[in-house]
Amino acid sequence: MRIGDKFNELKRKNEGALIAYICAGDPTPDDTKRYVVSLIKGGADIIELGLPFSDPTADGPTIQAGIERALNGGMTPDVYFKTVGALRVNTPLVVMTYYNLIFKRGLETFVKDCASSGISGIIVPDLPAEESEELALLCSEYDIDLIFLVAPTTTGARMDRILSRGTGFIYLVARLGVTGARSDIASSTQELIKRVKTATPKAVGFGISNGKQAAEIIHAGADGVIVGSAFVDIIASGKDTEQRLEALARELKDGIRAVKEK
Amino acid sequence: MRIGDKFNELKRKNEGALIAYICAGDPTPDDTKRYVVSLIKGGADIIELGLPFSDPTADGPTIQAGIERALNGGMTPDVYFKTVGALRVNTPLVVMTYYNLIFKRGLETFVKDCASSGISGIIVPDLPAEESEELALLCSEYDIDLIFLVAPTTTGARMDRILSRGTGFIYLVARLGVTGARSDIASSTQELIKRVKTATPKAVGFGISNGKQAAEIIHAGADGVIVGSAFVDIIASGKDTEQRLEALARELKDGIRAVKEK
Amino acid sequence: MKQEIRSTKFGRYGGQFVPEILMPALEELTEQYERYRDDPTFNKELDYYLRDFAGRPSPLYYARQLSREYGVKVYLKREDLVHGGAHKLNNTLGQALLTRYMGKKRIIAETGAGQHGTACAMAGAAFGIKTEIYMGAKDTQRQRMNVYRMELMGTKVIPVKSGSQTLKDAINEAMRDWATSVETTHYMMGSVVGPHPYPAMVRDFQSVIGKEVRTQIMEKEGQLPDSIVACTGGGSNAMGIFYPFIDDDVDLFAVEAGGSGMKTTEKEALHSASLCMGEEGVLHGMRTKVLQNKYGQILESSSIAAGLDYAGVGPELAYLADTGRIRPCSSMDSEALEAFHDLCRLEGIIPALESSHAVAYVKKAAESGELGDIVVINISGRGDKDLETVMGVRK
Amino acid sequence: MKQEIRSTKFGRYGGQFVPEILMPALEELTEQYERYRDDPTFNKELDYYLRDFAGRPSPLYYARQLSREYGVKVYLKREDLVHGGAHKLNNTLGQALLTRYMGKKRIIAETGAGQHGTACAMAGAAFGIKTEIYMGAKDTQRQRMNVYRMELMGTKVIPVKSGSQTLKDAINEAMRDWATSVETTHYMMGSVVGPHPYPAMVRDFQSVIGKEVRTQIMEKEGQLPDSIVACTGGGSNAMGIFYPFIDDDVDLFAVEAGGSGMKTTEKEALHSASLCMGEEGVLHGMRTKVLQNKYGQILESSSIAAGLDYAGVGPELAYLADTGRIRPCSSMDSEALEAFHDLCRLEGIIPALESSHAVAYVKKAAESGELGDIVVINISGRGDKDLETVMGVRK
Ligand SMILES: Cc1ncc(COP(=O)(O)O)c(C=O)c1O
Ligand SMILES: Cc1ncc(COP(=O)(O)O)c(C=O)c1O
Repeated sequence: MRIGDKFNELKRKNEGALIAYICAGDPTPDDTKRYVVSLIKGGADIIELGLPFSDPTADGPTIQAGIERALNGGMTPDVYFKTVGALRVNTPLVVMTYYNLIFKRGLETFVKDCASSGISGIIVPDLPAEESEELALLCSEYDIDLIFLVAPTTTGARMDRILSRGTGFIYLVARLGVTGARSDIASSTQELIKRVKTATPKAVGFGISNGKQAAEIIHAGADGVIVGSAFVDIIASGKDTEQRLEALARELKDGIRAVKEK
Repeated sequence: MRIGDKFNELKRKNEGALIAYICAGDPTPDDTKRYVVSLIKGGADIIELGLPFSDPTADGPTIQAGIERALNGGMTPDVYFKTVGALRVNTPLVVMTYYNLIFKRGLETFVKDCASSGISGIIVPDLPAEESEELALLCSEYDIDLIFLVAPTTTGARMDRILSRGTGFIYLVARLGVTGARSDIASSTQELIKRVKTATPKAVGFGISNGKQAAEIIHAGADGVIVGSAFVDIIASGKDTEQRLEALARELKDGIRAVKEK
Repeated sequence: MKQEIRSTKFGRYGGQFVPEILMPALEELTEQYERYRDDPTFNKELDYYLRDFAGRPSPLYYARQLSREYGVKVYLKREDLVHGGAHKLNNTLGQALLTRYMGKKRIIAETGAGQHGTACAMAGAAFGIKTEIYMGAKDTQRQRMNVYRMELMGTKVIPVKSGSQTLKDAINEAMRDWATSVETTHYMMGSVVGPHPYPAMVRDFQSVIGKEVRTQIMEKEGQLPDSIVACTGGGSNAMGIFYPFIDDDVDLFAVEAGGSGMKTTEKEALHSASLCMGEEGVLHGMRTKVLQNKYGQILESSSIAAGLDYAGVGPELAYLADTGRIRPCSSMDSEALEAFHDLCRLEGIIPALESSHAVAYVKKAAESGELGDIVVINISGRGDKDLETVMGVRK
Repeated sequence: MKQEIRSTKFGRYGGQFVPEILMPALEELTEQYERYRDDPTFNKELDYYLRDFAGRPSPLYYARQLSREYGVKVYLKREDLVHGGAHKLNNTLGQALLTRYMGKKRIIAETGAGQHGTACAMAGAAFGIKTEIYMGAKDTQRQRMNVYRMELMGTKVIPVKSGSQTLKDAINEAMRDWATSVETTHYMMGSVVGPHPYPAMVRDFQSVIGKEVRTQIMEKEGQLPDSIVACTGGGSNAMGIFYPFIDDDVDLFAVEAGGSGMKTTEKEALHSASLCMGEEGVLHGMRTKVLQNKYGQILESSSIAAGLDYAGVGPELAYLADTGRIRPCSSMDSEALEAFHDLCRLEGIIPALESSHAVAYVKKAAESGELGDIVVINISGRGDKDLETVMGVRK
């Protein structure tokens, strides 16, 4: 399923999207398959699957630990595409990874592998718009969304450049910082949602961990919320993982649904 | 007894002098009194009694160790003069010490104390002729011999200056080096004996430890031999000290006597 | 000769591969650096600190005994005499001064063995700017003295307990900090690596080395040297001494750490020779040559010299290697150790193990004639920090 | 201004109180030194080594933050940047060069903590002269790293196992060696102490410090400083910076180690303040002020700074103190430590604990006005060697 279609579907229901991140292969590829199912059962609308990189400078300690577990569990790009290709879900899948893995595989090969394994979008946290031209061309050729991030510090010409290039959704970085669960929503986030003027859906990530926060985000005008560390934390604890992933997804989605948008 | 008288006496007997060094107070002042007696019994003609100084840079490790024992045994200049004053011997006594102890006591006090405790001569290894004028004047005033050292490296004007200033005897340093028992007599020593042309008796020290060496020294033209470390070694061992001191003195003196001079 | 600072690339290398959140900070830094780069007041002040605080110029010393032994005329550029004991301070002074000019109130950086951290601490103290250094928790234990040194100078050392608790994690954590503090904080990069403008800026600050060499060798020899040899980790001492000669007929040798051999496994390289053995990739914000496995995962590099132990290399060096302007080469741990001993014994100079790699290369290459007659070696630092290491491998 | 080298005395201090066997060597040394002292070739060569090998001139750094804190304008003479990390090399380079000019083939010296030994080793290696250093066996264990440093530079370190196995015994043993080897060997004295000509010669070699300060302060301030402050163990860094100002209206402060208090027992002093508290005596070949008991036995001195821990002091300093030309004073261990921390934190310079005594005196004396407005402090060395010590007393 295409990301745009999902957002349109939700829009029709007057509902915000829940985008759930976990790291593929954390702690094993088979676990990931089951976790994805739990998340969707709980209400996740889009699944972001991290492809683990050895030097994840844009991630917080929680996700970094998940990445390490995945690498130790034998996750590689080859295994990744096989694992993802085997998922039989009717939910858009997004790969999140660092540029070197894409670069090393060859940009075209990587995009082709995404397409053939049923991935709808790509997020590369260390690839700013300025360096993305080649990948963007390939993505449009293979009909894959290239999703960009904007931050509270993004302004002026850069903002325009990103908005003009981003497809699928725009990933709004909730606050100055990196991924990791926090307990309140900064006013800078609200401002950022207002500042990002685009027809592309806007999803807010970084630091969201409960239904109340999710509701605030949607209330502030976002089209979706992205939650990662809170899920990875559950995986790290290793207890009743599937149930708890589903329960958190449900809590978040309930929070989102509680807001009757626009 | 004056040093000159002793040498005259020996000269009449056609005999070389044995000058024996030990460190006063090593290991206690009372021991020293008994050791002096032993040395004289064995044949020592002149006794050199070290007054221990904390930083004896001109002495070898053997004598340095004796000095440390003496200091630990409570030897001080005050105790020294008391100890020496209590010796009832008819043998010239010479004090050997470093200049700072003399300087600190006051030159005149020191020389006076020597005179009143029956000391006939002073050797100061760190007082070269150039720095000795004041002490020399006092010595002559109190009728004490100021004994100077000459070394194989002493030449020309310096040699003349020393020979003109020295009284009692001239202390010839046997070889380049410091006190400590060695086993052979260097040819430089023989040369030095020839080079030192003076009416004052010449005694050779540094490194002499047995009768054979003593004989060689006398044979080479010296008027006396000075032995220190070999005696201090015996004191260090602490076994049958008196007997062994006496025996070594006897061996040395026998060696000396075996040479029928001139 | 001077590179346009607006271009973020050296050929296809370089660029700015960083999270969006840092992009504005890099833009600001680029702008501000461009503004002050040729500013006479800025440069006068920097020169003042380089001279009076850091002790520049460092001498160019003719190593008579070493020359005789190696069979080539060897001059040593004495960065070992710079305050702190290495070339590192040239850069941190420049960046600290820029921090002040930019009106930022805080400096952060990461450090591995502690060399760059110490240089940051010195510069931070000299300018009275609050300085905080991220350091892997394991490294803080291994390098207790350097931690103490930094703390003495008022720098806060933050032990990083995530991941492998080493340099890699310190970099991540420092980046995270910067992402949340860019408005008030300058991130101090320690070598000619990272996203633009760092590679160009650090190179410029380190170029004082090469500029001095030029004057000094003209004075001593009346001509330029035939070759210049420098060890290469990130590449800052190399670029610093090379750059002012880039348009001249002088051969430039970048000596990497050959470690214990030119082999790699899935996860590790026995060396740190990214220029010689690395493949193109993207790491720490830059496109450059990187030690990586077939999937693009970064390898753990290895070297007896902590300062060379890095899986990447400055993008400008990668570019200059491709164009043939510099000659990448390497010395092994054992060769560096031998050269270390040579320099100690023959000249009374204890070089850093990093710098010893450069000396070692001269030792083995002199005979072939490829270095020409007059060689300048950059002694990037002193070896006091390495005594324990060398002692440990003594037979 | 220049002292006639033929006179062995400074007033009643100085002289040559050594065993006869060494007198000819001292005569020869005096003669040779007199011969080369003003020789243009000798001085040109020495200047070359001071510049290219040792890294001179060392900067005179205006310590802005420290000045603000202490309330007086403080300039730091940066001997900490000299090769080896202290002023010691100025002297050993001079003596090593003289050794070569005298045609001697071997250098010996004693060392306590290892600073002078290391400086000898560096100079010995630089000139390719065989170097042997006597060191108390206990000290060789306590200062393992300095022993290793010397050995790396080809110097033989001879552990002295007699007596207390410390500096005192090393001096004795080195003297014994010299007594048997004078013909081929030069004895390298590490400070302005010992018999003539050492105090004058070492002072001359160290005077490069003060000469540079004169030029530098005129450049920076257009006038001479009001006062110069230097720590004083044997007194070489003090005489080196004082001497070129001896005829000027500049107050000269010789700061001794106050240790843990100005008390003494029969055998020990809690301090090392020979100028302040010592009495006239004769030690190590010179007449000077000495810490001694009522009988003239030398006391064990004490200081947190190994380089100041000496019961005597250079005779010229004793003389200048008597005439009122220099002002002897002292800083205690605790004060030196505080000043050490000040300089680290405020300026990013880690001073030797020795030098910290000078800083500490400025800290306490500045307020009274006795130092005037412009003060030069001689930072005689860097404090890397002292980190363990400082760490040990950290609360
Ligand atoms: C003395 C020394 N040399 C060289 C290096 C390597 O860095 P670069 O390649 O940036 O000069 C380091 C790094 O810490 C160093 O300390
Ligand atoms: C750094 C430093 N400063 C001062 C001294 C004291 O010596 P002097 O008084 O001769 O300068 C030493 C002696 O080792 C030293 O290492």
